[in-house]
Amino acid sequence: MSELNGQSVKLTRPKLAVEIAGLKLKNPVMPASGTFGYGEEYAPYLDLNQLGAIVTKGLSLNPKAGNPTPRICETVSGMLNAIGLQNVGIEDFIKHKMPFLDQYNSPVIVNFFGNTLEEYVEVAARLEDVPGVAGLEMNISCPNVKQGGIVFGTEASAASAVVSQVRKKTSKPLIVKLTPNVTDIRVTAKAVEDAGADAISLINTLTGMAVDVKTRKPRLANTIGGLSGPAIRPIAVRLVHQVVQAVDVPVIGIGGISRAIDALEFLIVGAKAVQVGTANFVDPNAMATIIDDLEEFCQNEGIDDINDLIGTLDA
Amino acid sequence: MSELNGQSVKLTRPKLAVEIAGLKLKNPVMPASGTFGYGEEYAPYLDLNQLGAIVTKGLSLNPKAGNPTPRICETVSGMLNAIGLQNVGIEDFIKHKMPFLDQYNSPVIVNFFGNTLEEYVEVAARLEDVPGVAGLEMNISCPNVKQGGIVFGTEASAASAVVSQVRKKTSKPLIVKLTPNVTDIRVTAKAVEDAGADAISLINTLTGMAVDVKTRKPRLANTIGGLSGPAIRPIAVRLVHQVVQAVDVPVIGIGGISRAIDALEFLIVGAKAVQVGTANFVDPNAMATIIDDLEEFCQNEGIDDINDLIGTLDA
Amino acid sequence: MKNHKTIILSNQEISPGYYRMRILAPEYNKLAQPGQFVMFRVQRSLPPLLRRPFGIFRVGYAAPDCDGMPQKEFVELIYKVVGSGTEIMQDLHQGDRVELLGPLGRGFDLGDPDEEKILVGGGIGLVPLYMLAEKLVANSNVRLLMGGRTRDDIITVTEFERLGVGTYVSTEDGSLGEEGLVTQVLERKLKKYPNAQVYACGPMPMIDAVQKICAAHSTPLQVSLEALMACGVGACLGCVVKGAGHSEENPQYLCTCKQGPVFQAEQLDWNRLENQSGDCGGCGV
Amino acid sequence: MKNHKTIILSNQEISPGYYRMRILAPEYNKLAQPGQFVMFRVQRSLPPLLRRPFGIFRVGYAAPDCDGMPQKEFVELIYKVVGSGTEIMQDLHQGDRVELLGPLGRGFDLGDPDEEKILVGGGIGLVPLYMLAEKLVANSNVRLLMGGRTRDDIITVTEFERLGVGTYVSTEDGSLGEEGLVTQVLERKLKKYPNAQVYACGPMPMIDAVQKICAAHSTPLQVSLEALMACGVGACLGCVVKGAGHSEENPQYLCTCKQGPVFQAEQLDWNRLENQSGDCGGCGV
Ligand SMILES: Cc1cc2nc3c(=O)[nH]c(=O)nc-3n(C[C@H](O)[C@H](O)[C@H](O)COP(=O)(O)OP(=O)(O)OC[C@H]3O[C@@H](n4cnc5c(N)ncnc54)[C@H](O)[C@@H]3O)c2cc1C
Ligand SMILES: Cc1cc2nc3c(=O)[nH]c(=O)nc-3n(C[C@H](O)[C@H](O)[C@H](O)COP(=O)(O)OP(=O)(O)OC[C@H]3O[C@@H](n4cnc5c(N)ncnc54)[C@H](O)[C@@H]3O)c2cc1C
Ligand SMILES: Cc1cc2nc3c(=O)[nH]c(=O)nc-3n(C[C@H](O)[C@H](O)[C@H](O)COP(=O)(O)O)c2cc1C
Ligand SMILES: Cc1cc2nc3c(=O)[nH]c(=O)nc-3n(C[C@H](O)[C@H](O)[C@H](O)COP(=O)(O)O)c2cc1C
Ligand code: FES
Ligand code: FES
Repeated sequence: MSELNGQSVKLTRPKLAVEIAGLKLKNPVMPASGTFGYGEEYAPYLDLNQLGAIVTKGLSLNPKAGNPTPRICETVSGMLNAIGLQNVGIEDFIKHKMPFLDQYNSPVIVNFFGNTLEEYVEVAARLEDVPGVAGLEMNISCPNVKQGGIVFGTEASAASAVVSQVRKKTSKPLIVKLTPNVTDIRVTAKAVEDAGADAISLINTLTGMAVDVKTRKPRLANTIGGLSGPAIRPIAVRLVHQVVQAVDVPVIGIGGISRAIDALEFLIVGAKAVQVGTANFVDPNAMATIIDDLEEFCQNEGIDDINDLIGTLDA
Repeated sequence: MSELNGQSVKLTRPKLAVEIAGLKLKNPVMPASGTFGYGEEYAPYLDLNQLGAIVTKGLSLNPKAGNPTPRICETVSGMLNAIGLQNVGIEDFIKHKMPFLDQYNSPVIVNFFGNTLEEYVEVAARLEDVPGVAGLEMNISCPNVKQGGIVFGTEASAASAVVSQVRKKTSKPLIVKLTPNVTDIRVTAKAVEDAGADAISLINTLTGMAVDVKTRKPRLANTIGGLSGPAIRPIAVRLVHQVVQAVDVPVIGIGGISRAIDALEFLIVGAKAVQVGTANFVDPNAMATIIDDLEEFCQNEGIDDINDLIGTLDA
Repeated sequence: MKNHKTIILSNQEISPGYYRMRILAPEYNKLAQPGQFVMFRVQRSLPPLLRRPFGIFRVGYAAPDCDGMPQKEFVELIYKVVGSGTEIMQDLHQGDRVELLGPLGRGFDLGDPDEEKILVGGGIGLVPLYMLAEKLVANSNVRLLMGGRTRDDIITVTEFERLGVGTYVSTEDGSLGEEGLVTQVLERKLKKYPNAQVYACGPMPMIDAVQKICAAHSTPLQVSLEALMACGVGACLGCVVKGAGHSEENPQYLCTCKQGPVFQAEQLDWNRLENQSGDCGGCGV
Repeated sequence: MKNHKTIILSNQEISPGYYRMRILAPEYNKLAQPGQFVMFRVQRSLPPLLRRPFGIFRVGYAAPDCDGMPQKEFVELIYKVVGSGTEIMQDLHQGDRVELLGPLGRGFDLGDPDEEKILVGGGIGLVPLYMLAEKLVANSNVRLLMGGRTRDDIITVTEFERLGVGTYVSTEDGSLGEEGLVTQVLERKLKKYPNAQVYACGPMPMIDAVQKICAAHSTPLQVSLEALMACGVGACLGCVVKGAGHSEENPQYLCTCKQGPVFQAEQLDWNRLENQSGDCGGCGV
């Protein structure tokens, strides 16, 4: 600060850095898994070094085919997807995708899932010594795969079991990503915290469906898919608000974030960081714009450090 | 049908009438509780005789003050409300509101709730002999009232208990309205069917929240409210689809319906009728337009009777 | 009360950030009462989802497009661009199709011809006072006390003057008229004209201050309130304010859209008038 | 590959329901390859939420607004109004701000100069063939077989003729050119020119039929496919088609946006090419 004409003028830029479970992020903005590929897809449009972290597409032990098409469908201010967790598998990722990501100084968070408890554990173990993997995000919530993660994320006991097993195999920061499709998310949140999660991210998509009224077919080949985008934001903000109050570990807010003021809602209710999903499709520069605008917001509001804003809801 | 120049031409208009739990509706379109007041508010804009049925604001034993303001807030393609079930109470309704509604030939469905099991039972009993009350819709799902309906709707055993008690006191068609804020809606749906519900309506609002990032206050005085409007339609269609497959009683679809093609999604997955909520605020003629357009759709698609369309999802 | 599917006749910026929109509105000259409002919908567009409430500034007849055609009945709105809805409105043009639900609500009581009439308007709160002034000038002395933050917020004052209304302008920054709050001026006028009726519309802090002053002078007061509205017809119960007799046991909520937007001061619970929309800052969807 | 925030230079209806939009697009003359596409965004508007994919019809330079100014690089799209997004597009005007992500995807392989080139376009599927024709005419004989349901669906054929392309029009209702399907014409041409390469773009049933005919004649075929797309850059995996080697155990999905939209026929699993967007009828949000 310096004084100029009696008015205090800030010479320093507001600090946006946050820390989550030991991960130091230069700002609280990162992509949501599955909406940013393996990073390389967006590298032509966005400097990945700008991001607080990079989060990969969800990975499984073996490559996964995913669902038949159509896999996506636009809905009012949102979209449904039933990609079915198509991915190249953990080995191919380590060999062909990770070296690219390792060039950047933003921490790389690998999102993963399994079809069985053992698979979860195996993937986590496999990632333990991979250079450049800064943290893990465990998806126990994807609604798209019939025998997949859904059982873990909707039952506290199953969630607890799989997280504690994975916890034993990894020394990396472990973020557990929750599904919103439950009666009381505080129960699952507490369960995964007690089982050893270092942080919690939410929300994954809400289960939804759309019908083509002419053909009378579901618009997705899989009938049911995951709803994301601006439409779901109020639900996500509520759930993050509830989880923040229920647990002590840091929380990452996700759901319908397209602009800085959307991200701010999550930060104010207490999320330490946010993930941007569907908005990347709409605007590949969305995250860069959000980061810039967060800085400007802090400047305008006289906030020197974004941590001073986190969790300041006046309710 | 008649033949004209070798082309078959329909002379009859498609039949839109449906029957739900003994209630004969001239078409499958009715207002959603709480979005149409006590009917009289919209009478200047819409001929209430056009409607399949009239559904009242939710009523309780005693008048209810509701929540502090602000009570509503627009969200992306939706709105949050925390009205808090403000209503005139059942006695005032019977005395001052019911005579107005009784002028119309559309069946009147009274939506009601209680803060205790006993209150539910008392309200249902009170309505038993009121002339003009064609059916009851029991709200076990409103998320706005802290000690209110929420417990009943999210626990199958509580839902079952309250529905079976009410069932004993009413001979009228009993529609039970479900909350979407549960892990598996099929469980509550089965429970209320077994407890004696004649029909099931869904969805009530999804719990949500929004924050004013400048003041850092929740946009609703109640912090949390119910999300409604076009944004939630994909979630509602999915839930109705699931419930239709789980139960044998007729289902009424609700959630984000603004146009005939929205209503058709619900009918195709198997709802026998639909309720229109938030769309009434946007356009007081919404239901009349939907009814007209449903007729036109059937005509264009060669459907003589809308019942031939219900539940014809090709999945 | 009707939902008109109609068109815009004109839409012009009258002061930075303030627009005047004229809309074709059959029957409004017969139906509209001073203080009533409309729910306005930008057609085919979403967001905004909900209609927006706007006071009726004026109704009238425009010259027909060519000889022999009937005159065009119109309603005029004046709006300030504050959020997503009004941002879209400012880009509308002549001929664009819109929807108008109205006229809605309860307007002003014209009171007693013998009284002095003092209208107090803050910023955009001036809007519903114009039609009121049109009616009042026939029988009473009418004064308009108009306040705003800066000179840009002082709108349509000359139009009031043309009606024969005495106008007194004040701005917080002194850029037009007297420097200070409109309530200062009100204090002075009430001393001078004890037999007055006050009509006020503006931001909630202004309304609150006006109420205190009028109560102190035992001057009858009518206020036009704003509230967040979804339906505008009394169905959603989103827009309520607490009535004078309100208590938790014996709730008395009044709908701003239906029992209002104009209330007699004594109808309301002034200790507990909660944050209305003005304070909420818009929903920023 | 860039996200341009840019403006529309013109937007005109060229046949009932078909529009040509010219957009300011720096670097497109250098970057764009025949068969590539863009993801187009109507700014500030929502819905539609997602961008819409459109083939690049043409790139070029427009005369500057006044002497001494640099020429304006543009890209031209041609689109058919089919749903919510294209309905909004048809109302856009010169000067409106839009966003353009591109040029995206893999375009056509120009093949061997000695071959006869046969382009098969169905309706709006003609779009990506124009730039291709521009390149091919330099070294090869190029024929365009253009099909549509009715004469309104036959667009820009004269522009192909001006390039020196031989054109053969067929419509299902016989309202222009030969009555029947474009595939009939293809059968005849392939008999006449056995040493040909075929390039096809159009509705899926047409593409399927073209593939069968080419396979029967052992004629090399490149197809440009459509698919529902969210990202356009290979990130969402929404737009996949099954590759020739695909099996449940050994999945081989190709991204239409990244490995396509142009594929060599032998890359694809023709028995299991699933319903693409054309069949889905749009999402009708
Ligand atoms: C009876 C009445 C008369 C009014 N008359 C006028 C007038 O003549 N001129 C004028 O400029 N404004 C008037 N207002 C305020 C006007 O309705 C709001 O400024 C406008 O709705 C803001 O919309 P927005 O989308 O631009 O802002 P946003 O902040 O994006 O609006 C989001 C939501 O908040 C609501 N909202 C926001 N502010 C208000 C408010 N102050 N009052 C009610 N709802 C609000 C909107 O309806 C919408 O649902 C009036 C309000 C009421 C209740
Ligand atoms: C690579 C590629 C190139 C294309 N080139 C052209 C072109 O040059 N001219 C043209 O008119 N059309 C072209 N299309 C089709 C065009 O993208 C759709 O017609 C358009 O997206 C429809 O949008 P809408 O909002 O009007 O329809 P809606 O049905 O309301 O669209 C809803 C959703 O469906 C998607 N969608 C609908 N139809 C298609 C489709 N056929 N292909 C892909 N997505 C679809 C939209 O992206 C959107 O997400 C192309 C499609 C692809 C994939
Ligand atoms: C196309 C698509 C693919 C996704 N894939 C994954 C995934 O592989 N793993 C995961 O944990 N979440 C996945 N998600 C969920 C997102 O990470 C995010 O939780 C969700 O989309 C909500 O955020 P948004 O509204 O910002 O998109 C996917 C979402 C979309 C739209
Ligand atoms: C302002 C408002 C008030 C409501 N009040 C009630 C109520 O009293 N009882 C009830 O069962 N549902 C109530 N609801 C829920 C609606 O009936 C409906 O289930 C929900 O809004 C979803 O439908 P929609 O998206 O069409 O609005 C209310 C909804 C709104 C928006
Ligand atoms: S705005 Fe709905 S009751 Fe007043
Ligand atoms: S459109 Fe997203 S991967 Fe092709």
